Amino acid sequence: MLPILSLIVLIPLVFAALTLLTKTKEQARLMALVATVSVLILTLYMYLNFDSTTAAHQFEELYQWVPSLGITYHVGVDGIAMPLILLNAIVLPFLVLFTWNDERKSPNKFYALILGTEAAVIGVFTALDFFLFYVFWELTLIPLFFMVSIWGGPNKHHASIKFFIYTHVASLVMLLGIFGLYFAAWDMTGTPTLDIPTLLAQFQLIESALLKDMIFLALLFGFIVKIPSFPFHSWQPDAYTEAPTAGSVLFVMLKIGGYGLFKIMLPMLPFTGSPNMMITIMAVLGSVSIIYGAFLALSQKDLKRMVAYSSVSHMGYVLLGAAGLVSLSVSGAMFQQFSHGLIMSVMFMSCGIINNKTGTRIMNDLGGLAQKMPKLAVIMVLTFMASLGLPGLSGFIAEVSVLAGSFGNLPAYVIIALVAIVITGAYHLWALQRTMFGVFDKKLGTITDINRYQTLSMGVIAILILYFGLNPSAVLDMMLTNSEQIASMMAVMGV
Amino acid sequence: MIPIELYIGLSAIIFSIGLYGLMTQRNGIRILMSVELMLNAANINLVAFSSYNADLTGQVFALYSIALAACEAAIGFAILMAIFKMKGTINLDSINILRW
Amino acid sequence: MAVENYAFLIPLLPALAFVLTFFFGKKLPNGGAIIPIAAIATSFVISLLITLNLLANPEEVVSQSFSWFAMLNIGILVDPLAAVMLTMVTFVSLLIHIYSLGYMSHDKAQSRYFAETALFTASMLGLILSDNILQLFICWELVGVCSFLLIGFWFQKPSAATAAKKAFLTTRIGDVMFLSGIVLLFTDLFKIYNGAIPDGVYILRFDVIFSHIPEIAAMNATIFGMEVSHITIITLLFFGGAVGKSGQFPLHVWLPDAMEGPTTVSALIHAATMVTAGVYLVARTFPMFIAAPSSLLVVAYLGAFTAIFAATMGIVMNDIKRVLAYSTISQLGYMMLGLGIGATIGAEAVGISLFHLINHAFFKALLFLCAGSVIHAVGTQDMRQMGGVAKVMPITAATMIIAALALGGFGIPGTIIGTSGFFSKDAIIESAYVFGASSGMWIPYVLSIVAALLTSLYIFRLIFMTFFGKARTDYGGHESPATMTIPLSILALFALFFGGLATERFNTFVSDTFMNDFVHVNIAELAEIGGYHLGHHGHEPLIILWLPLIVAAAGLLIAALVYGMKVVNMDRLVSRNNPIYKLLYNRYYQNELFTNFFSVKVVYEGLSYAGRAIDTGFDWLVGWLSDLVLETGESLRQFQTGAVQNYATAVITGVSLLIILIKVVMEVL
Amino acid sequence: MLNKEFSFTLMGVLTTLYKFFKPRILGIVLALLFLSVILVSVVFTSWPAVDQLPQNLDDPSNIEGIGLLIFTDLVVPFEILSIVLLSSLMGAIYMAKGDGDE
Repeated sequence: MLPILSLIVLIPLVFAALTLLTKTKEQARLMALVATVSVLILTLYMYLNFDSTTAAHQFEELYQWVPSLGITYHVGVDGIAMPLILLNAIVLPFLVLFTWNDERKSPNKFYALILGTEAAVIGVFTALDFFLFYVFWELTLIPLFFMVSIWGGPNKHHASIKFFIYTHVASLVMLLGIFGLYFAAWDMTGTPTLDIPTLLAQFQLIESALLKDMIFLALLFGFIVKIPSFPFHSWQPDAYTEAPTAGSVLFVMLKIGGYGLFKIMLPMLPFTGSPNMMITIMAVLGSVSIIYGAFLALSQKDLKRMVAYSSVSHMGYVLLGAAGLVSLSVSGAMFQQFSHGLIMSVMFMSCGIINNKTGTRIMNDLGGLAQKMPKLAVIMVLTFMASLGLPGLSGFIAEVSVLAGSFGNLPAYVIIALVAIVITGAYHLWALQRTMFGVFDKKLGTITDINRYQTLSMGVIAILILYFGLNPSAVLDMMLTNSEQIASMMAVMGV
Repeated sequence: MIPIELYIGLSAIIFSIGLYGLMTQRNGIRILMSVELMLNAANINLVAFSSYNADLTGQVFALYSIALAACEAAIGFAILMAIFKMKGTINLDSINILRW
Repeated sequence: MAVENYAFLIPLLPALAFVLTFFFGKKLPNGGAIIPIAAIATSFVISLLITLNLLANPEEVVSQSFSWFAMLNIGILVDPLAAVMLTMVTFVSLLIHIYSLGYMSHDKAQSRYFAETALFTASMLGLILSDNILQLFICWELVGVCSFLLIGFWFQKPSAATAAKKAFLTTRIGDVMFLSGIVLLFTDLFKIYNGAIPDGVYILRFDVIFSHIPEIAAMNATIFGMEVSHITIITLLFFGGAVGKSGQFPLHVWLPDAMEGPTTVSALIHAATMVTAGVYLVARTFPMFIAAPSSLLVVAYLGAFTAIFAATMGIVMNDIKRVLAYSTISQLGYMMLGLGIGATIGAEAVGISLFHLINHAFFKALLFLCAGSVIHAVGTQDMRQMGGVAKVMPITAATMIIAALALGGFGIPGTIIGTSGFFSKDAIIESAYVFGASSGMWIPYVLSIVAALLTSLYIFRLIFMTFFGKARTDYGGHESPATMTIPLSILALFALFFGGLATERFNTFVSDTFMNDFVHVNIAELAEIGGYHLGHHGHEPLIILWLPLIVAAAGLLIAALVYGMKVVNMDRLVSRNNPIYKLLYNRYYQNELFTNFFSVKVVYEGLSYAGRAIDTGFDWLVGWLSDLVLETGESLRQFQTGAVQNYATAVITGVSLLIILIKVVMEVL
Repeated sequence: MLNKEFSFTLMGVLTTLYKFFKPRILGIVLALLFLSVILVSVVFTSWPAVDQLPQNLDDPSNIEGIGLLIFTDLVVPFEILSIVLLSSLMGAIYMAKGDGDE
């Protein structure tokens, strides 16, 4: 059978190298489009052949690599990874289309970095070996760093370095956790292995509760910074804001933090020394992120920064849902990652367009853009509504699943999140009012509507937001299968 | 039969003298000479142990080490010459381009 | 071909019309208005047929369910309650759409208008048809969004954009409460099923919810030291949602501002598609309310209070649309009061309240459309600049007077002669009397009677100021075209006769809505749980039957004396120096309190700036950490002298010390 | 160095000694430290007593053995060493030669 998983990682990598060699913008973007579309086709094939009734890994490939250290080349997808791969595969072709007519320096590097990010992120989602996992995990940093530091805004150097060091420190702590797990398991069984499923199964055999807690917390720290969650979010608004539009979208596609949470943290959770403490940590951070991000978004003057903070708020649902430990809440949290990726990418595209056309992102300087850009206005209103959790759009499914699922176990935190919903509505609408509605300011000059590539890319993603809002089962079923497995494990352990 | 402690003690003393020279001298040639001293202290040890273990390998390596010392001296002097050409001195205090 | 099978088309057709009009409307004449009109007309026909079928067999409700995701479903349910609402909404919406043909004919964004109104109607129809609480919530939110879009229809006006935002946010506070209620309900049901939901059981469907009411009622939570039943919390949260959507105190502040949209939109919001949703929600979940101790009392008291509170403000407003807006709030208060009285009269309350809802829809849509017609012709909304409009616009004036009579509640008790508002409002007031008589709580009854007086007063003040007397400014104007007057006339017919013709049949029909093959709820048993004692309509004293009419006539008389014939000079009262007038005119300073103080000062400037400060703190902390590392490196750098000898010295020292250390450690061990 | 004012006063001697030792004192101390470390280790190590050395008392020379060893067992290091020697010579000459124009 076709080694699809290796292909969807390799194709973008190879094409990234090829794109670097191209000379003109036309060649570079064509290369990028070919690569991303072929990944999309392969992913769709995989999605259609995916069995969502089983929680096991599918499309597995396993080769020995360094047997003496237990390193293997082991890839496979399950219901946690599949939707996220799908998300990346869907959004990236449209991201390339979105940037189709943009003028920028060294387009070949630009598209190569986009492809590199795609490969790395998908690599993280497919890896079933901690070695691979960590390599891809770190690999995501590099293209994004350059993305920000080459094409970023006025404050790009500060933002890119902050992002790099902050998340790199976090991944080093995570690496410590991986090593702890690896060596503790090696000690017990006598054979080294870095295989993720095996290690996760062996985690419960570790005797020292303290060691288990340390491993868990180290890994959790690595993931939480990447998500990002309060109080480790401060790299995120800077990086999201300073990045070019494509970079911001790539940041949004970087769902590896939450993925690690579901894939690695939750299976380990019931076997830690003090599961209840871990749940409390996650729930507190999640609910605080939700309300804190909402308040901060409300106080922002810069549109893109507001969107960045709203992202902090939304990612709080991921933590809260994961802490809910009911299949509905966990799958809701997974769905939140998926839907957040779709919604935020369009929101960042909108911000990018507004910034390009008017030269400012300060909301008080904007206004009345809907008169000049009706198409953008329609798409933007739709995505803003999705982002504030309007039913019928994908954001709502995630929110309501998380809230309804978690309430039984964590009522207090859910109430905090519910309060934040009003604030969420407020800042979204206020931002819309200040940018799109009201009197058009003549100072902004002549403004034309978005071009057809932008309309196409944003429109298709917006329609997908609607589609997944109406038919969440398309991805929610596989999430449910996996989260039921997690939840049943919790039930067995009596957590 | 001379006890091996004395050989080692001798070599240690010579080594320490070399060490002292290495640490305190400022002249490049003196430092190279100190290094030679230290190498030769090691050679004494090699020969002494070889003799005590009735294994000639150590003596062979002493020879190799002497040859290596020649290489080192040659390179060292060549570098010193280059430095002298560049700076007009072989006082190593002035050679601190590795400084922060 | 059974028409029941096509019930799902009722919301889908307008939704489809939305899509078509939105994308292709610009290319069609009148902004493609024909598409939504045709769609809604078809929906109306289907609803009407289904309603007629149901009238024959009230037991055979239409119910279809499809699995959606997890243990949730999408489905439709047409029981008597839904059927009458459907028919009313499609009918009123149809007339408003036809009217809009004329009203919006000069607007450039016509197609957007018709698309959004079609979606608005579709969401409301979806809300009515929902057979589960989550779907109801979804449509509920959609209704909110459509209202946001339509109130902000002229978004280039900053005041419109602000009003739209305010409407959406204020109702969203209620929505969050509603959502919290759903979340709690879901959790409770999940607990009842012990986490194992059998296949085919949709956990949030009304039949499942209603069948578990006793178990939910048995659960208790402790809040501030008080034992509160879960069902009370859930129903109060639901009612919170209804308060937001139906503009009850204190979340009514958005409704008067919602006038920024086109008048037809106001008509839609007030009559058919939005504010009635809250009443419908309480009616729909009435079995839960009646099982919840004290929830219904809250509903009754708050409804009665809102009725009089809004009416007082209606008296002093000079904007013709604002008077109507406060009148809507007041009338919604009546409907809530009617439902709250269910504490005494059981499911009959649903019938009474719904009856008022339907009648109100007719005459309030009529009032708004007439007002729109007047505004269209006169070009101002300020009543002080009108006067004598009846001469210019006779049809409009006649229909509006009919509507005013209906709102005031004029009719002869004991016969079927009377305007529609008379039958429904009097039913509520009489029930309030029964409630007072059986429970000893007379406050709702007193409030409702006073509110009836005020209602008559403010509506005839409007009539006299607008249509009679001399023209106070030179406005010109002419009668509206037929597309506008025909809907007015049709609505006027309904406002006049519907109440009298339907009163008996309607109440029994709707009151039986919880007894059919979908749900089978024993209201009496549930009332036991809630601790309510159901009574029956006794023989009220004759004065009770006549009192509403008397106060309405009194209101009319006062208005005629003051505003019509100018017998009494009000100038001294109507001045900014009069504290009561000032208080009323400034709408009890709610705007200052809610918007300027709470939203802007507390939430925005206080909390979110505090958040910003905290965030700066975190950023500073991270920055400090990185500076610390940098400075440490800076000072450690000094060791890098560049002199090889120093390095050699360090190596020697290190080796020696290391050896010593190892030695010592070995010795110790 | 000790020329002009050749004074034998105690103070003068001490000053001279101080001037002589001051830059060297650290080196001396460290060298002595290292020496003492080695000597202490040597003294406290119990060396195996070897009774007969060298084996062949008749012919105390072991040149032959060394030669054999160089060209048999240790021929690879020998070759490598020769290359290193050669290349270092070449490098030394290259560096010492300087630029061609001189």
